[in-house]
Amino acid sequence: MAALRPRIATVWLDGCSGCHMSLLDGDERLMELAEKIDLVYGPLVDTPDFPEEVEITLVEGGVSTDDDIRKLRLLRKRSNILVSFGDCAVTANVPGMRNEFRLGEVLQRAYLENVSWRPSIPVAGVPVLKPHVRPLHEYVEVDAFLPGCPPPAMAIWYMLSELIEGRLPELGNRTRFGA
Amino acid sequence: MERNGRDSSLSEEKFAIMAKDPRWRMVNRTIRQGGNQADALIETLHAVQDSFGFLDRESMEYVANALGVPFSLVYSVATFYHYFTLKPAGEHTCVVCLGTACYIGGSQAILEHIEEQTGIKPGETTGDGRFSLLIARCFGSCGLAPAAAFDGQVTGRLNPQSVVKRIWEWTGHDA
Amino acid sequence: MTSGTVLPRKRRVRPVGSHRILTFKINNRDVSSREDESILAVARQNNIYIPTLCHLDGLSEHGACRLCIVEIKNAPKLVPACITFPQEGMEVSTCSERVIDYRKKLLEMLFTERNHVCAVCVSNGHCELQDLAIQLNITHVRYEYLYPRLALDGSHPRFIMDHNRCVLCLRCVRVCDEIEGAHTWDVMNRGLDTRVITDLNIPWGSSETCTSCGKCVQVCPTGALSEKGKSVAEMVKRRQFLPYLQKMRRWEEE
Amino acid sequence: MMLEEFNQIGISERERQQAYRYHLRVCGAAGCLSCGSGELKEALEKEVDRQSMTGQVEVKSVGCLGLCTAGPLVQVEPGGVLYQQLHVSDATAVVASLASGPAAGLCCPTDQHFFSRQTKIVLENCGRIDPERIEEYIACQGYTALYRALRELTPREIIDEITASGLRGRGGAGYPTGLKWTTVSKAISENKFVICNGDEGDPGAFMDRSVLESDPHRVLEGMIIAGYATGAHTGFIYVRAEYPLAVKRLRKALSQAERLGILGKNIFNSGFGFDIQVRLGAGAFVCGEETALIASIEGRTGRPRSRPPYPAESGLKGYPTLINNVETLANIAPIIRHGGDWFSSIGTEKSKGTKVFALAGRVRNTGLIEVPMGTSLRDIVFEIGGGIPGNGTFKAVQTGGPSGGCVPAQYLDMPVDYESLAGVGSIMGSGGMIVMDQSSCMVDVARFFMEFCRTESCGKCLPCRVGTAQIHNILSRIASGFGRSADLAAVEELCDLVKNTSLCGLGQTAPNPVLSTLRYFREEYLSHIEGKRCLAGSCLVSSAREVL
Repeated sequence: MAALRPRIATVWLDGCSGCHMSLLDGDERLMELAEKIDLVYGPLVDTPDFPEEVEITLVEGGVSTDDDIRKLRLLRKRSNILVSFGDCAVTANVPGMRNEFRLGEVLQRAYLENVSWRPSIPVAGVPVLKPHVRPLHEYVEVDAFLPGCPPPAMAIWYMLSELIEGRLPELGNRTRFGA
Repeated sequence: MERNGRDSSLSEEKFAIMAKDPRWRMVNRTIRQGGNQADALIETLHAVQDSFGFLDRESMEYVANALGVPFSLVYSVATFYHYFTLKPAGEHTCVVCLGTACYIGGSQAILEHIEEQTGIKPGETTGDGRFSLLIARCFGSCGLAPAAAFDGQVTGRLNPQSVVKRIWEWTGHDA
Repeated sequence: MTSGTVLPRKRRVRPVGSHRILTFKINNRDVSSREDESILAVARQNNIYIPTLCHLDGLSEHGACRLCIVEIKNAPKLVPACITFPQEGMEVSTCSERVIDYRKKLLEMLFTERNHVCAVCVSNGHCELQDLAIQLNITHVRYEYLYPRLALDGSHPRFIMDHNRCVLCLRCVRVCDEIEGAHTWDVMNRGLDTRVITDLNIPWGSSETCTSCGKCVQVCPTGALSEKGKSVAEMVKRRQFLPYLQKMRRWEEE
Repeated sequence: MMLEEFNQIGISERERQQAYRYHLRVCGAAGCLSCGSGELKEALEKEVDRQSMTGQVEVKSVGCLGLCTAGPLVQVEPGGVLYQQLHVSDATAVVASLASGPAAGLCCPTDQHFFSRQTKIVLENCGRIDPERIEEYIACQGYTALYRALRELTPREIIDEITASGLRGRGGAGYPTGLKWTTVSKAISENKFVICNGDEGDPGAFMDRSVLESDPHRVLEGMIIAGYATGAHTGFIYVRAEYPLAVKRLRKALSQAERLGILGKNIFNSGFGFDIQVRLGAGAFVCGEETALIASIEGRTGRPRSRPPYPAESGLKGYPTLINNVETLANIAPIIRHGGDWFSSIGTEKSKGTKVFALAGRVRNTGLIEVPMGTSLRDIVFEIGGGIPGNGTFKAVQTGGPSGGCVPAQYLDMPVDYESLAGVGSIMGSGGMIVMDQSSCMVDVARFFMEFCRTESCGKCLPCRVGTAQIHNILSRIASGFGRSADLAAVEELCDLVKNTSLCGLGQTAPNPVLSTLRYFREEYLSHIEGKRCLAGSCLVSSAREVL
């Protein structure tokens, strides 16, 4: 009865994709998981647009551009449960390390000072950076937080199993900031 | 918290030279009156600021040695209290009162107008060293709000234009 | 009480160094204590957990982090267990809903103050702040991060000071003053601008008063003070020397 | 000094004054000085010489005449005619008027409620005596209370008198003064201290400054009596360095009192000795807190420590210490002179005596006033204060500074005392009273006070250090139009946290201005958040389309 399987999406904002890697670290459990869920959207799936109705969405990464905010708002509207997935989503973490500097300085450092071949700050075709990278919950309501850099595969597994069973899991004792 | 002067040869030397400096007389008097005790630290820093206008590294070292208190403690006190300044002020100063009555009376607008016209923020001095802008928490001249002190003289019932005019008289207005 | 009080003819004097013993309740458990023992000390003796951060056995109490707050029956305000002393018949609660709620909020607030990026911190996995977050079950921070711009002082040949990780517990200031006796550390400014400093706010490496004993590094609960050469998650603090040194210093004084 | 000798000082002073036909009292308090009363006094002296009235007219500088808004002020005795907003050029007319009758154009009507509704105990000598001459203070019964206390009363009797008077601390919290004195007097210690807290840090308050500038000896007298009653022999007066005139006059008063033997060893041959030192503050509001004040007098940073032990048990240098505010100590001499029962006959059931207020803001008569406890806010703002200038409408009175709150119009008829103010979410505080009209935005006022607390927080305890900054950030966001609908709940939650977990009074009361404005002016907050509009029109509310 495939129709009863919960539709799950994963999203990758400003992060390193390490959290997605950790998800894949579930090894043989992934097979088990695949039987229980429908993965409808994400970097692991070839779907261009975020689907209309999603049961659970895991969002990796902090919010650093207007584009991110737009995406986040849309997926919030279309998801029943939104999970802040990993430290970047929960605290802004490493991407947020630029927050104490002015944006101009950051771009200068990254694209001019540290580049030897045709240094230039990209403007066309890239989303405009916000002055600060911020955690998801400063923009939208978040239902569950799974900190960790990355969150351990076991914790992800536990969280998903609970969510699939319709329970909001207690995660504080399964992972931690920076784990 | 009683400590003896510290045995740093460098500081010891400096200490001896400064002890003879006539500018330190008033400071030394305060130190003596306080019985060379650590609890006279604030009084002593007041005395230093009165005679030099600000507290520099050397003077803080001197005070630390004279009273036998740790350097870090002197710096801690000097930066905790906002009356003390570690930078020399400009030739002229304007202190804008930001007490409640003055704030209600529009001192924020005065401050913003000065910032706009002089290009400096509170705590800063103009490039030519002629003028420093400062803010105060309350002069207690609330009856005359909004008030500001021009070179220490409190003047009340000000408006942005009148204040900036006073400042131009000092700095000259290149308009 | 201005009239009618008569001084007793003979003051009852207790032997020097003796203290009254009293009984009171922690979490509905009867406990007994000397009057000069803090609620925190008594709780620890009875294996009752109260989270702490600025407190460290062997140093004077600072009473500033407020994480050890407890509730006392019929007292309007919450009090820090480290600097509050029991009274006969007092009823203390260390884990009421109200206490837990405030503790969590306080710790979250602490996370917003500086740039605590655990993932890239030398103390990751060995950090008291991180541990507290786990113990208090904190999965995210409700308040806005302040993202202050802070410096890192690497001028000392052996140690590093990173203000991004500092929680202003002032253990470094206290250990340097009380145990090492150098008072190289103190704090400058006030409010949110408070920073620990060495001497007259000079680079640590050029301090003439620092003995490079490293006690400050070992007592620091986070990665604010660390040894050079340590990479992410490699900094493990050793501070077993502290209660011993404190005892020896006291013995010296007596 | 013997009684005859002491009485003689007063008698000669009165004789000296009676030799003049006229007295011109020029206000020499900081307010009028900054409007040029110094130059005015010189001009008047010259004019007296020019009109050949030397020897007939005494021109003297006196303390605050009260109506700061109309400065510089000059009062003429006999007759009591008050001249206002004088210019140096008016000197001729003023001196000429002594013989010819009041110069009409310059008069300030003295039959207005500003003067008639006041009851002066603390300010009885303000505007009457030259604060820089101890003789004038003595001629007005100064130091007679001290003489009586030292020679006729036991410490116990003095404390009983203070307790009977019902006097409560005028620094803000209203702790019973008699009880405080009793506690310190009971402490057994070889050394005790009396501290006068003159660290008037509330922005918008200048009562203590005015008392110290206008009648410094009254405070000294109160301190010496306090020392005798509690068994202390050393006193400290902690004054803000921002009040140079008060410091100068205090130092002068101290040296005069020492010269006459009123300070020092064996005062009035009683065997009791007392010394007073002035200590300067250096710009830290938190030093008004007792333990921070003590730390500051000990030369350290003014970071409070946890109480107990209270200073009455372990204060300055670990010794029992009595800390009273300037106004509290200024009430002591009159209580000893007239008795505790007299004092307790003034005021309300739980708040006795009078209270000095610094009336400022959007009110016609700004200045220093003293009214019996229990006077209604309406009387203070509309009768004494003369109402709102222009076509303004009253919105609120802010009392208690950064620890207090805004009292809205619905409580105008409330009697002003400790309990009623606390009941409506404010506090008596030290006596700053800022009147606000429709042009004041309450969100901005709350933000202003939170900004104050944020910069004045000593930084020791976490909730005050970070909490005030967090609250301030949200308030700024609301004021500039970027508020979110969840912000009000977040602010209230933060306020609750800071209030309940901070170490000292600064943090514990810092949320008060926010909470009281949220309570009475919630619609203003909502209008900023939802309507992106400032009802008072004072905030630069962004017409932000997308609110992030």
